[in-house]
Order: sequence, then structure tokens, then C-alpha cells
Amino acid sequence: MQHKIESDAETKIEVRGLTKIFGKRINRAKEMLKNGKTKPEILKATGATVGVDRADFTIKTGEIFVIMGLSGSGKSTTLRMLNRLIEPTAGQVLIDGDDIAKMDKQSIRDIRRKKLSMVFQGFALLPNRTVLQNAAFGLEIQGMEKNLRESKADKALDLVGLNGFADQYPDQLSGGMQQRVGLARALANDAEILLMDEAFSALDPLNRRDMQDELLDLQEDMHKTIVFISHDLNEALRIGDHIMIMKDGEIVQIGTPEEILSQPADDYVEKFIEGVDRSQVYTAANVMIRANTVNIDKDGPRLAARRMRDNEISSLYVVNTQRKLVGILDADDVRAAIDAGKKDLKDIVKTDVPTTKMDTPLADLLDAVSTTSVPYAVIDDRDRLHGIIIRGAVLGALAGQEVNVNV
Amino acid sequence: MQHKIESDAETKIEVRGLTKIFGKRINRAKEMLKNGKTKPEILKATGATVGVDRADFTIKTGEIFVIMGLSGSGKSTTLRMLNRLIEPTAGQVLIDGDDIAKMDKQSIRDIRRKKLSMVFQGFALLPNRTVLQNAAFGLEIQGMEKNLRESKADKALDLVGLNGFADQYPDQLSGGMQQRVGLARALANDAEILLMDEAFSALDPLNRRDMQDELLDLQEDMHKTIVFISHDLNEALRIGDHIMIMKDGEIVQIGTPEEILSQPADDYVEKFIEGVDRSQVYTAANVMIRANTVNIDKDGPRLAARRMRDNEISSLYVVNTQRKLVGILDADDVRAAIDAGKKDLKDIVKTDVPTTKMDTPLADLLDAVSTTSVPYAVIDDRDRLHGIIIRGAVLGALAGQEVNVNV
Amino acid sequence: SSTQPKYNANKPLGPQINYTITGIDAGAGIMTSTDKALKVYGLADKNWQLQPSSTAAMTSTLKKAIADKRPIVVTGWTPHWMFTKFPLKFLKDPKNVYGKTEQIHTIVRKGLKQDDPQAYQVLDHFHWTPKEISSVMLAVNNGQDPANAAKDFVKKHAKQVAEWTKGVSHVSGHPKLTLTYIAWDSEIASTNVVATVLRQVGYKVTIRAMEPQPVWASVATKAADAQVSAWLPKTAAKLYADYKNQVVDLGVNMDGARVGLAVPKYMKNINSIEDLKK
Amino acid sequence: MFNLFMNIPTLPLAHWIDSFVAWLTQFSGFFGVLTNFIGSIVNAFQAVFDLIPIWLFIVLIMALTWYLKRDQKYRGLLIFELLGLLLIWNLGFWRDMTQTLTLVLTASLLAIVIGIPLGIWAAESKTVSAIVKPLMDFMQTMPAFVYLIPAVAFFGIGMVPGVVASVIFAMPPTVRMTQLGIDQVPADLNEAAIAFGATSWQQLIKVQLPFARGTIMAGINQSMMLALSMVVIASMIGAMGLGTKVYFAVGRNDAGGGFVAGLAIVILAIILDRITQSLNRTR
Amino acid sequence: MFNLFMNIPTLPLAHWIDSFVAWLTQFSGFFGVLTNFIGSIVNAFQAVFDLIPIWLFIVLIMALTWYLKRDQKYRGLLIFELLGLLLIWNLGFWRDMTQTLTLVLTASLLAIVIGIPLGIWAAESKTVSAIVKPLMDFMQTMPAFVYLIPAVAFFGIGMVPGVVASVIFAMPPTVRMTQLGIDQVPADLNEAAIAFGATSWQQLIKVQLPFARGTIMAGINQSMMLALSMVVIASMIGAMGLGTKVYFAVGRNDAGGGFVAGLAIVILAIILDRITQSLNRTR
Ligand SMILES: Nc1ncnc2c1ncn2[C@@H]1O[C@H](COP(=O)(O)OP(=O)(O)OP(=O)(O)O)[C@@H](O)[C@H]1O
Ligand SMILES: Nc1ncnc2c1ncn2[C@@H]1O[C@H](COP(=O)(O)OP(=O)(O)OP(=O)(O)O)[C@@H](O)[C@H]1O
Ligand SMILES: [Mg+2]
Ligand SMILES: [Mg+2]
Repeated sequence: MQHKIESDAETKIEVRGLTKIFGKRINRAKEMLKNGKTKPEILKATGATVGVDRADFTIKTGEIFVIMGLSGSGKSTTLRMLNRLIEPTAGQVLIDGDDIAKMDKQSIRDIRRKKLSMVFQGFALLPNRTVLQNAAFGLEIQGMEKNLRESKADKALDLVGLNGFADQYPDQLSGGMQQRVGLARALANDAEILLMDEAFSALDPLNRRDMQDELLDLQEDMHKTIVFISHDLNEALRIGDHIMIMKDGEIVQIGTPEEILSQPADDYVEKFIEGVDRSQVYTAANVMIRANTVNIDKDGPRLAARRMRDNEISSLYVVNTQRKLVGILDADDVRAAIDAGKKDLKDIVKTDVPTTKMDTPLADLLDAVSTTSVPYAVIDDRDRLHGIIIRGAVLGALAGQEVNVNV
Repeated sequence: MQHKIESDAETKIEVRGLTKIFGKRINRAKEMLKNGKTKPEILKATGATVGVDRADFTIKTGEIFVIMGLSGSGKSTTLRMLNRLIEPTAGQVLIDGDDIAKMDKQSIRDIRRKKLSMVFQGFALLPNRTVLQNAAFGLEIQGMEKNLRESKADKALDLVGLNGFADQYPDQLSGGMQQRVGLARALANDAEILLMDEAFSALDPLNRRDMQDELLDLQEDMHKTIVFISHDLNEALRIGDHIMIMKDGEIVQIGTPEEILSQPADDYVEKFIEGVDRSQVYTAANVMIRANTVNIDKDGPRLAARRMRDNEISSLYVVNTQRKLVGILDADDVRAAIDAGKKDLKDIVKTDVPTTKMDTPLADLLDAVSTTSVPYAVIDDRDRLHGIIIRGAVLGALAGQEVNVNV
Repeated sequence: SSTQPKYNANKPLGPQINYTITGIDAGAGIMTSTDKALKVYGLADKNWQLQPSSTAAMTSTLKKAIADKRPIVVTGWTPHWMFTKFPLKFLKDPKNVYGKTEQIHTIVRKGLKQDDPQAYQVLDHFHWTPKEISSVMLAVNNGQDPANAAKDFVKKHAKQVAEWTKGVSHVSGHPKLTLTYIAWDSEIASTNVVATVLRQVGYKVTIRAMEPQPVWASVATKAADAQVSAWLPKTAAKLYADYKNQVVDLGVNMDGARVGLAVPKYMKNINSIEDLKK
Repeated sequence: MFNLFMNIPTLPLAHWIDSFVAWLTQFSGFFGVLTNFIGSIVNAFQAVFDLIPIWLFIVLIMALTWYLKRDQKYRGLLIFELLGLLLIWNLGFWRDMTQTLTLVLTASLLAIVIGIPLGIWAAESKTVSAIVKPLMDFMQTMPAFVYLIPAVAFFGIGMVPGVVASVIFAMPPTVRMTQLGIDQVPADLNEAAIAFGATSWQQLIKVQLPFARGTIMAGINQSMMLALSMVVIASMIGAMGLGTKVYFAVGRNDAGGGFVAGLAIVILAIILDRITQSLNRTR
Repeated sequence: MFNLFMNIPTLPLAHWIDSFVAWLTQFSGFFGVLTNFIGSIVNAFQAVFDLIPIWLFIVLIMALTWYLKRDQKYRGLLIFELLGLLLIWNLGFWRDMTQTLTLVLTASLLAIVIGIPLGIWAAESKTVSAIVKPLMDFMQTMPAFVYLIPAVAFFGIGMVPGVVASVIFAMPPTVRMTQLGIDQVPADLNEAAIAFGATSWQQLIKVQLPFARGTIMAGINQSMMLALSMVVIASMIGAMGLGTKVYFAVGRNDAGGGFVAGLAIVILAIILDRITQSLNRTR
């Protein structure tokens, strides 16, 4: 399968034809892959397991790139090839344009220290170190002086809500706490790229949301690039700039959350996103419909009346020449104005229109929309009217009907 | 905190005053607990960690009982005290009325073999056994003959979607696959009670949904009692008959999913359930509003007209004396019928009313509701009308407004 | 070590060898005697000391010293190959601490006379000379298998052997007999010769080499039937004292053994123990 | 206080021990049974080794090696075994080698049969561990020379006391490593066994021993090596074999001869080592 | 083919070895340096032990024990140490005990200093492992008697060759257990180290050695025990100490006396064992 490779100045990680086959008869397996055999067929024939099959993708600086897929589809393997914890069978990984496979020991070590931090699926904490020492591990490896690294590690522990546990040992902690130690260890490192393998899987909803916010902050403030494996669709949609979906070692689709949701590449992806909570993903812009408007600076009551009749509606939005929202017109008022022979709309415009911004998540709108019978007007930062929100469209979007994309 | 203990014939597990304190100065810690000190205070003063603090709850036969809470709040500890993997510091656990703390070795072993199966948070697979041998472990312990147990284990592996991997070793599997081996091991055992500690945490959405369905089937067909720790609210709400929420070792609330959603015990629970996707939890019954009806067997057009006027509505539902839904009346038709002097509603009833069942999840209704402007009628198995669904109420429910409970 | 200089006849010996006599197993009779000698000759007061080691370590040290023509004083005894292989001489012992000569006795277990009278008789008759034993020792030392060397000896000395077996009739049924011996080359020789003769008489003979203590203990506890390697009165004095009530002493099988302090012949000025003090 | 202590006369420990040994002789019946038991194991091994022709022995060893190492590299080891055993044959040490093998196998067998249960027991009970540890120290460091002489009174001379001494000296690593291996089993695996209702026995057999296998095998391997290291001392009370050859050569100050006999022991050691280690690697 | 083989004359291995040993003598300079090096360690230890008054020695040992075991039960061990050391004193073995201690500490020190790096190296490289394993087999099973005698030519008589022999015999457990311990480090911990950019050295120091600590300590402990088990043999080439006492008593056929001297060795062994084991338990 071919995926577009965007190559521009902002590219942080570029992956080309990355392949990993586990087991013994690797050459034979590679041959079979080329001939289009599937992973189970190859496993049966050679005993070799296809971990990742010729993956191509690009991750930009400062984005959160989420990898999803069935268990065993090659997510961890892909991630671990990014820092060469697993030696690829074939293909390239370029970080900032450098092919890490071609690096000597020293360079790859430097890259691992400064550019790449990792959170492990299985935590991988050192059992004979305290929580604090575990969190400071990456810094210690970098040779940072003890006081400094411990104060940094302490801050990282604060970040993940584990202050007070610094002197305990991993086996005295609950699963989720252990996971957060692993998280703190990665965060303390302050690397440019964070590789996170199901880093939040053992967290409760509250901690999870906090950690997600933390990631978003990191991305925004520090411009970190984050590669994140998750099984939680809502999480992926919430934090991901791009989402990559894998199946049996292959990439099935890469796209923005909206693209994935509204244009799933195939049945697999469609099934995959079935249970998703769309209210967390979609914004007002996604569900708004075109508003019928009149220009207060040019149009008069007669035009307004005709437009209402043509569109079989009883109200009309009023904008000015800059398309700024002015208010709303009532059919009765328009009729009265015409009867009174008025030429201007100004007197009859009602300005108490409920408005919302383009990027307000649907979840935040639900309450308002459910209690207000007037449609909400969707405006941008300069108060220009872009559309309106009606209940049917909201429900439709939540039900998975098509929505506006790239608005 | 006091929670109601329901004691009836159906009780499977009863827990009274269950307490666990980790560490050394346990008596001192117990003292402090009694004096109302908090977990962090006790940790600071004694170095002992309060795992679980006097928990009382009851689990009924055949229910799925979900435990949720912050990481470190004592969920795993509670679960592990149910099969005495952890020796309680104080309190009782009664299984089928027998206090397991008082049992001799032989009896507790029998109970563990026949009544209790467990899925571990950290998988706990035996590294030197194949996947099949791991899955057959529980049965082997019971002394089951090799062929039989392996065929059973094979079936369990099928169930979790791991056929084909029977001869691999755990370290050749991905995280999610390992978790499913642990799941298969527990399922193969065919015990009355399943103790599942974050058993689906490493699963992708598709496998996860399959496994949830599997659990629901088990519960329904085999009447298994399932105690399930989860961090996924949607999962908890989807499969849980009761949900228990813990915090710092204490139980904060126990209730049905609807109760938890609509009547959170405190701010903590409220925050906890903030991000939940209500469309998966709520059913038509939860969001329907009272329908204004007329009885086709008794009432005439005039009554219908007055009722419309009184309630400022333009349509009215028609039922018979058994409250069975017959159809809908239009205001215009009613007016016409009155004008025509008809005494009967039969001719003017429109019978093409969209209907839905009481227990249809909101998620399944969204699509229909968003495209049909007529409200849906909610009927039960005997076609009796219970209410109608309007868009505003749906949106309101999704937004977290109060809904009908126990309908 | 090897960095030490060669023997200098013009200087006092003591400083040259650090006032050390190289000994053998700490518990051996010769060691007890040497300890006594150090006192009797007043050497102990002049810082002389006895370094215990083992027979092998001592001979090894000796070999090395001789190869480098360095001075050395060792505890020596004969018959032993060290006296055939190396140019050694005993130091005179005017105060007779070591005794004039040693004799080698035959020791058998109690009850052997009743159980195996023929064997008892052979053992009782067994007697030879240092010259005879040397021929066997030399053969073994030159690489011949001890059993074969013994057979050769028996063949060549038929007359003497006939004396040992005088009046002894052939036994039937291959009764078992166990001889134990100390793995010194003299004892290897004598034990193999005796074993060969006993085999000719019809016994199924097992011989087992071991340390002196188990040799005595085995005969005392009847785990073995006999041994022909009891150096008395000095060398095995302690063992003899310990076990004499549990064994039967058949008397001397060889005369003319000797123990004492020995030095390489090139140490011309050292001829008596008294000379060490110079 | 210390001055006061200095005035206490030397304890007559040596005397007590002599009396104890004397007292022990009344149990000669028991020791006789033990001697016969060990003797029969020794005889069985030796009979088998005497029966098998040399070429067949070599072929069998190589076949066993191939079978155990079939998924690994084995060519080097096979060549080593072939050349090593042929060398032993060529040097005329074959019978001595089989005698030493008999001694070592018997001692190792006993060390394993006694040591593994003891190690398990020690891993499970703190009290047992508190007793077993100093006992092991005792067994390993009380010089064999000391008990070999009295042992003659109980076990006679020859192979049997050699086996007894070897077992005493060689057993501790098996005991210690078994205990260590079981102690190192991760808590969650033990919990899994318990949660599924395993008896202590099942937990041991199905979880702990398989997991600790590597460590236990290292212990057994050490025990075998120590048993081999005892052959010269065993020869001092009449156990036949390569040890006797060494003992003789050393007595003759024949470094080369001693080394050659020692080399035969080392070849045997390497073959035994490799075979036990490959037992370990098949999972 | 086998008949054909039988016609090959016995290889003159013994002769070759004798020539090799003779050839080695030209390096007497090197051996001299080694002898002086080991000798100075021995002298340093012995000087310290000779300097410390007995009561202070006992107090220091007990204080060390208390410090290492402060979070565990230690009373039993303290009492044992007190009584055991007083007994040794009472029996008149104090100086011998410190000499033996010197021998064992020097040998263990060298075994650790050489053995741990070797074990690490073997764990990291298959080639090294393939060489080290048979070498360890060689060192453990080539009878000390064989190389002790030629060793006299290089190291003289006394403590130094005793130390050399002890190191050779005692080192293998440290090497083997170090290798085993490092092999047993879970893959994910190694991966964590690599992922954070650890050098091989850091990975070793910060992850592998700490994790393998228990197993390595078991190896060191075994090495110490084996060094102690060598003291009698060491005394055969003139190393003084309790071994000499045993050797002397055995020579005099004094079972009781031998046992008493042996007991002093055992007491030392138990104290050393406990102290090294408690080094292990503090995390
Ligand atoms: N073996 C132990 N020793 C000491 N403290 C422990 C131990 N096990 C658990 N604890 C403590 O008990 C508390 C509850 O732990 P528990 O494992 O039950 O949490 P949990 O609710 O399962 O959390 P998670 O969701 O992260 O798995 C935590 O504070 C933890 O630190
Ligand atoms: N060390 C290994 N040896 C053999 N096969 C392996 C190994 N590691 C992974 N695999 C195989 O590679 C495939 C991909 O594994 P990977 O761990 O990348 O999956 P994943 O997508 O991360 O799954 P999960 O969501 O369950 O963690 C699986 O089929 C797995 O069996
Ligand atoms: Mg994974
Ligand atoms: Mg938990």
C-alpha cells in the first residue's frame, strides 16, 4: 500500500519501507511477503512472524502521532524500530534526516539520550531502585550530577502525581503508579521525541485525562514530537494530530482524526472506529450547516421575506458586508416591517443570538443545544458567521453521518 | 462510610469491613485509621500504606461487578483479597456464605480451583510454557487429563482469537496477545467467579469489544459472577451491573451505571465520569418523555383537540385501553374531524409512527432521530406506549442532564 | 624463589636459605624428629625453622634447587628415589636424634592367621634387602608398570620367593585379599612384589595406595588385610602407638632404611647437623 | 573480662570428638547398610561401563550430545568428545576414566537426590534455611582429610568412602543454588499458581522448579565439578580411577604424568559439564 | 578403524608437558613479580591482623555484622561470632586463624577481581564464553596437586603458591554465577537501558550488575567456601594457618585434633558466609 510521504522542512521522523520479520527463515519470509502472501500464511509456511511490513510514514516536528491497531499488528515493533531497540529487517528510519541504521554506536547513543525518550508497554522499571532513582535513570545515563537529576526527577514525579512515593520501590506500587513512574522517567529526560507505548493503559480516567493534557501542553509549549501507541480511540482522537492505523503489520490508513472518522479507508477502519464518542472529536465547524443570511448593509425587508419563502424558513441571519454576524430576523417582524414600509432591517434585527466558536467541541455544545430551541450561530474569531447548528445535524454527526471536513 | 449490604439468597460474595494495610507498623496504622486519619497522613506517620479501608459490599450471583477508581486506590488489593492472594488485615470475605479467612488450606484450594478464576493485571504468564500450556495451566492444576485440558485450552484460545499461536512462547507475543493468553487461562477454567484485574487494558478496541461481548455472554448463558477492574468508563458502563468507585482505599459509591451517571455521590465521582460517552449507556427509556395520549377506545376528536391546545402541541399519540400504541393524530386532521362531526378517532389515526424499544441504546437511535423529524415512540415488548423521544431530550442526556432512572 | 643466588661455600649457610629446612607432611615422624633436632642441636635458638609442606613439594623444591646449584636442607629418607636421582647426602647425626636406622615392618589385621593362614605365612616370611628393593624401584622409576616390574622380580628371584612360600600350599576358590600401602616408591615396589607372590598362591589380591593414616586404619579396622610399609621405630611411631593393639606386627621385612636431614653433595662444607650452626 | 577468659583452660574438644567417634562405632550396622547401598550403585555403574565396548561408549556419548543439543551448535563439542575420549583411550586411562566416572556419577546422583529437596525445603522454611546454611558451610569447609580417616572405620576403604566424601563436599552448591533459584521466582508467578488453587507441591513442580531450572542446573553442574575435584582426595583412601594416577605421579614428582592424568579428568569434566548444561537449554 | 587406532603409540604428552614447564622457567622474572605482588597483599592483611588485639578484632567483626544486618535478625549470629571466635582463641588457634583468613581473603579478592570481569565478558560474548567455560572446568578439576608441585618452582613454598592454588580452584563459581546472573537479567530492563542511551558500561553498572547481584554474591560466597576448602591442600606447599594444624593432626592420626582445627575453619567459614550474604540482602 502506498502512502503519501510529505517531505518538508518540518519533518522529524521519516520512515521508508520499514520491515521486521521475527524468527528464523527470514529470507524466505521476505520473499513470500514480496509475493503478496499474508502474515498467517507466512507464519504457517516458515514459522517466521511478520512484525511490520514495509511501512512508510512521516512524522512532523511538534505533532502527536498516534498509532493504533489490533493487538499484534506491529505497533510496538514499529515504535521500537524508531530508536533501533529492534534492528529492522529492511527499510530506513530517518530522524532529522539522519538514517539511524547507518549510525555508529556513539551517534545512536547520543540520539537516544538527547532526542528520544521512551515509555515501555511493560513499564520496565528497575526493581532495585527507588521510584525517584528510577525516574532519574535517563538523566543519570546522561551523566547528570546527582542533585540536579534528582530535582528534575522529582519534578517529573510531581507531574505524574507521585510525590510522596519517591522512596518506595516499584513492587510496592500499584500497576498504574508503576506506569506513571515509567512516564516520569521519560518526561524527566526532556528529549525532543517521546516514544510512548500504551503509556496510559493502566491509568484511571482522571489521571489519564491529566496526562493527556500534559502531553498536549508539552507539544504546544515545548514543541515535542510525540509518537503514541494507544488502544483508546477517544484518546487517540483527542490528542492525535495524525492517526495511523495498522493491521497485520501493514499500515491501513494515516490521517487526521476527522479524516479517519469521516472517511475510513476500509471496512476494517470503519469497524475499528465504531464505538467512538464523536462528541469529543467533532467541533461546531464539523456539524454546522449553511445559514441563510441577508446583508444588513445592502438588503431590505422585501429581500429577506422572499429568501424566507424560498427556503421555507421562519427566520434569517443578518450579517454585514464583512460577513460579521449582526443578528436574526423573525418572519413576523419582517412582515410587519414590509407592512410599515420600512426599507431598513436595522430596527427589526434581534441581536441576542446564541453563538459559538468554530472549534468548540460538540461535547461542550450538547447541553446548550439541547435546551435552546434557536439554532446556534457559529462564528470565527472576527465574529464572522460561518454557519448554524441545528439539533438534527448534531445528532447525525454523533451517529456517524458525514460531516464537514477541513473547515 | 456506610453502604447498604443486600443479603439475600442470590448473594455470591459478601465483603464486610475488609481492610488491608501494607508495611510494618500495622497496629499503629489501624489505630490511626479508626481515628479518621487519611491515607497520606498514615503513610507519613507510620510508613504503612493503607491499601483498603474497611470495605463493605455485596456481589450477587450472575452479575458483573465493576471496580473503578484512581490508580493506587486499592482496587487490585480488594480483588486479591477475594481469593486470599493477599491476607486481609481485618474484615471478612464470604463466598457463598463461607468465610474464606477461616478455611483450612484444602478448602481454600478447592474454592480457588472450582469457584474462582483470576486474570492478573501483569499477565503472570509462565515464560517456559507455550501459549497452549499456559492456557491449560488452571486445568492442569485441577488434575485434568492432558488431552482433555488441552482441547479445552484450545477452545479458550479460540475464544480470545489466539488460535495459531498455541505453540509460541509468551515472549514471542505482543502485549495484547499476552493479556489474551491470561484471559484464556482464566476462561478455560470454567469457574463460577471470574476475578479480572484490568483484563482488557492492553486490548485494541475491536478485540476489547469482542471480549466484552464474551463476558456478557458468559454472564447470561452460564450465570458467571464477574468482578472486573477497569479504567475504561465506557466499558464499565457497558458491561457492569453494578459499579463500585474507590478512592484512597475507601468505597465512594456503589450503584448501577445509570445511578452513577445520573446521581454521582460527590464531586470526585462527578469528575470521574466527566468524559463518558453516554450514548452507549443510556437507552431509549432513559431519555423518553411522557407522551400526551388519547384512548382510541374511549376518547373522541374534541378531547384530542382540547388536549393539544392545553399542551401546546400539534400532534397526539393514540393508544387503546391496554395502552397499546395505535398511532398518531395530527392537529389538522382532528380539526377536520371535528368540523366533519365525527365522534370516532379511528379514521384519522395515522399508523406509520416510528417506534423503538425501551432498551435500545441511545447510540443506536442517534442516526434515526437525527433524520426523522417526528418523535420516536418508545414501546415495550407488548407494544404498549411508554413515552416518546425528542431531539432535545437526547442531546440533554448526552450532555449529562438528568435522565429517567429505573424505568 | 629462583632469584636466589647459588650456594656459596664461603658464607654461613643460615642466611643463604633463610634458616629454613624444607620439610614434608606436618604430621610425619620425620618432622617430629626434626623439630626435636632443632632443639637438641640448639638450632631453634638461632632462628632455624622447619617449613612443613609435603613430600611432593619438598622433592620439587629440591629438584629446582639442585638444578640451580642453590643451597637447600631437606628432610630425607631412603629407600627413596630422591637418593638415586639426586646427588644427596645425609647429614651426620652425632646426637642420634633420628636413630641409627629404620626398619620396615609387615603389619596384618587381627584374625588373618585364622582366616587365611597361607597368606599369613607368606607375609610372615616376606623379607628382602635395600638392594633388591632398589632394582624394582628403579624399574618403576624408569616407567615400567609396577605390577610388571614385580612380576619380573619374582621371576628373576625364584629361589628367594620359594623361601617366602615355603610350606605354603596353593589355596583354591580365589579368596580375596586386600593390601594397602603408602604411595611411596619403596612401598609400591614391596607391595606389588608381595601381591604377585600371593596371587601365585591363589589369592585374588587387591592393592590400594593411600595416605599413611588410612593404611594403618584400614588394617586396624579389618577393611584391609595387611600392609608391608610400616617404617619403624621413628617414621610411623605415632600410628604404631595408636593401632598396635588392633593389629598384628609380623616384624621386619627390610632393614637398612634411614631417615635424617639431607643436603646436595655440592654443599661440601656441610656434613653434620652441627655444621648448620656455622 | 578478656583476661579472665584467658584463664579458662583449653576446652577438651578433641577428646570429646574422639569419644564421639568411638561412640558412633556401635552403629556399624547402619553404616554397613549405607556402605552396601552406595556400593551397589557404584557396582551397577561400573558393571555397565565395563560391559560397553569403548567404541560404543564413545558413540553413545556423542549420540546423547547430539540429541540434547540438536537445535544448537554441536559440531565443536562432538569433535571434542571424540578426540578427548580417544586420547584417554590412547593414554591407557580408559578403565581409570570409567572408574572416576562411576565415582562422580554416584556422588552427583546422591548430591542431587539429597540436595535438591534440601534446597527446596530451605527455600520454603526460614528455620530449615537457618540450619541448612551453616551445615553446608560445614560440609564444604571441614577438610575431607579430617573425616576420611575415621570414615575408614565406618565405610572401609575404596570407592564407598570416596563417594561419601565427594557427596559431602559436592552437595552444597546444589542445595544453595536450588534455594536461590526458588527464592528468585517472581512473586506474580507464584501468585498465579496459588490463585488457580495449586498445592505447594504443584506450585513447586509446575512453576518454581521450571523457572529456577537454570540456576539449579548451575548448582548441579558445580556439584559435578566439585565431585570431580575430589577424585584425588578420594584416591587417598583407596578409591580407584584417574585420581590414583594423579596421586602416583605426584608422589613420583612426575609433573608431566600427573598433568596427563589430570587432563583426562578435565576432559571428563568438560564433557559432563557440556552435557548437563545442554540439559538446561532445551526449554 | 578402532583397531587401527589402537596401534598408534601412546602420545608423549607427559613429556611435552615437562618440556613446557621447563620452558616456562625462563619467565621466572614475571613469576617473581607476581609472587611479590601476591606476597605484598598477603603481608598487608597479615600485618593488620597481627596489629589488632584479639578483643578488638572480635568487636570489629561483631560491629560489622550488626551494621550489615541492622534491619534483620542478627542476635543469633552475633552470639555465634562471639562464642566461635572466643573458642578459636581458647583453642590456641588465633594466629592460625588470622593466617587462614589472610589466605582466604587474598584468594577471594583475586578471584573476585579477576572472576567478575571474566564472567561479564563471557556473558557478553559467545566466543569468550566458549573459551571460558572449559577453562573454568579445567581450573576446577585439574587436581591442585598436579600444578602445585611445578608451581613451587615459580612461586616457592609458603603463602603465595597457596593463594595461587586457591584462586585457581575458587574462581570458577564467581565467573559462572556472574555470567548466569547477567544472562538472567530480563530483556526489558536491558532494553530500558539501551533506549535511554546507556553505554555498555552503564548498562552493566546500572542495570545488569545490580539485578544480578544476588546470583553473583552466591558465586562469590561459593568462591570463598572453596578457598577455605583449599587451606589444607595449601598447607601442603607450606601455607601456614589452620590448614597446617589439620594436616599436622591428620599426620599424627589425631582425628579429634584434626576435627578441632577443622572446626575452627568451619567457624571462620560460617562467619564469612554470613557476612557476605548479608552484604547481599541490603537493597
Ligand atoms: N506489596 C505492597 N507493598 C506495599 N504497598 C503496596 C503493595 N501493594 C500495593 N500497595 C499499595 O497499596 C495501595 C493500593 O494498591 P492497589 O494495587 O490495590 O491499587 P489499584 O487500585 O489496583 O491501582 P492501579 O489501578 O494502579 O492498579 C497503593 O497505594 C500501593 O502503593
Ligand atoms: N521477540 C519476538 N519474537 C517473535 N515474534 C515477535 C516478537 N515480538 C513481537 N513478535 C510478533 O510480532 C507481531 C507484532 O508484535 P507487536 O508487539 O509489534 O504488536 P503490537 O501491535 O504492539 O500489539 P499489542 O497492541 O498487543 O501490544 C506479533 O505477531 C508478535 O507475535
Ligand atoms: Mg505492543
Ligand atoms: Mg491494580
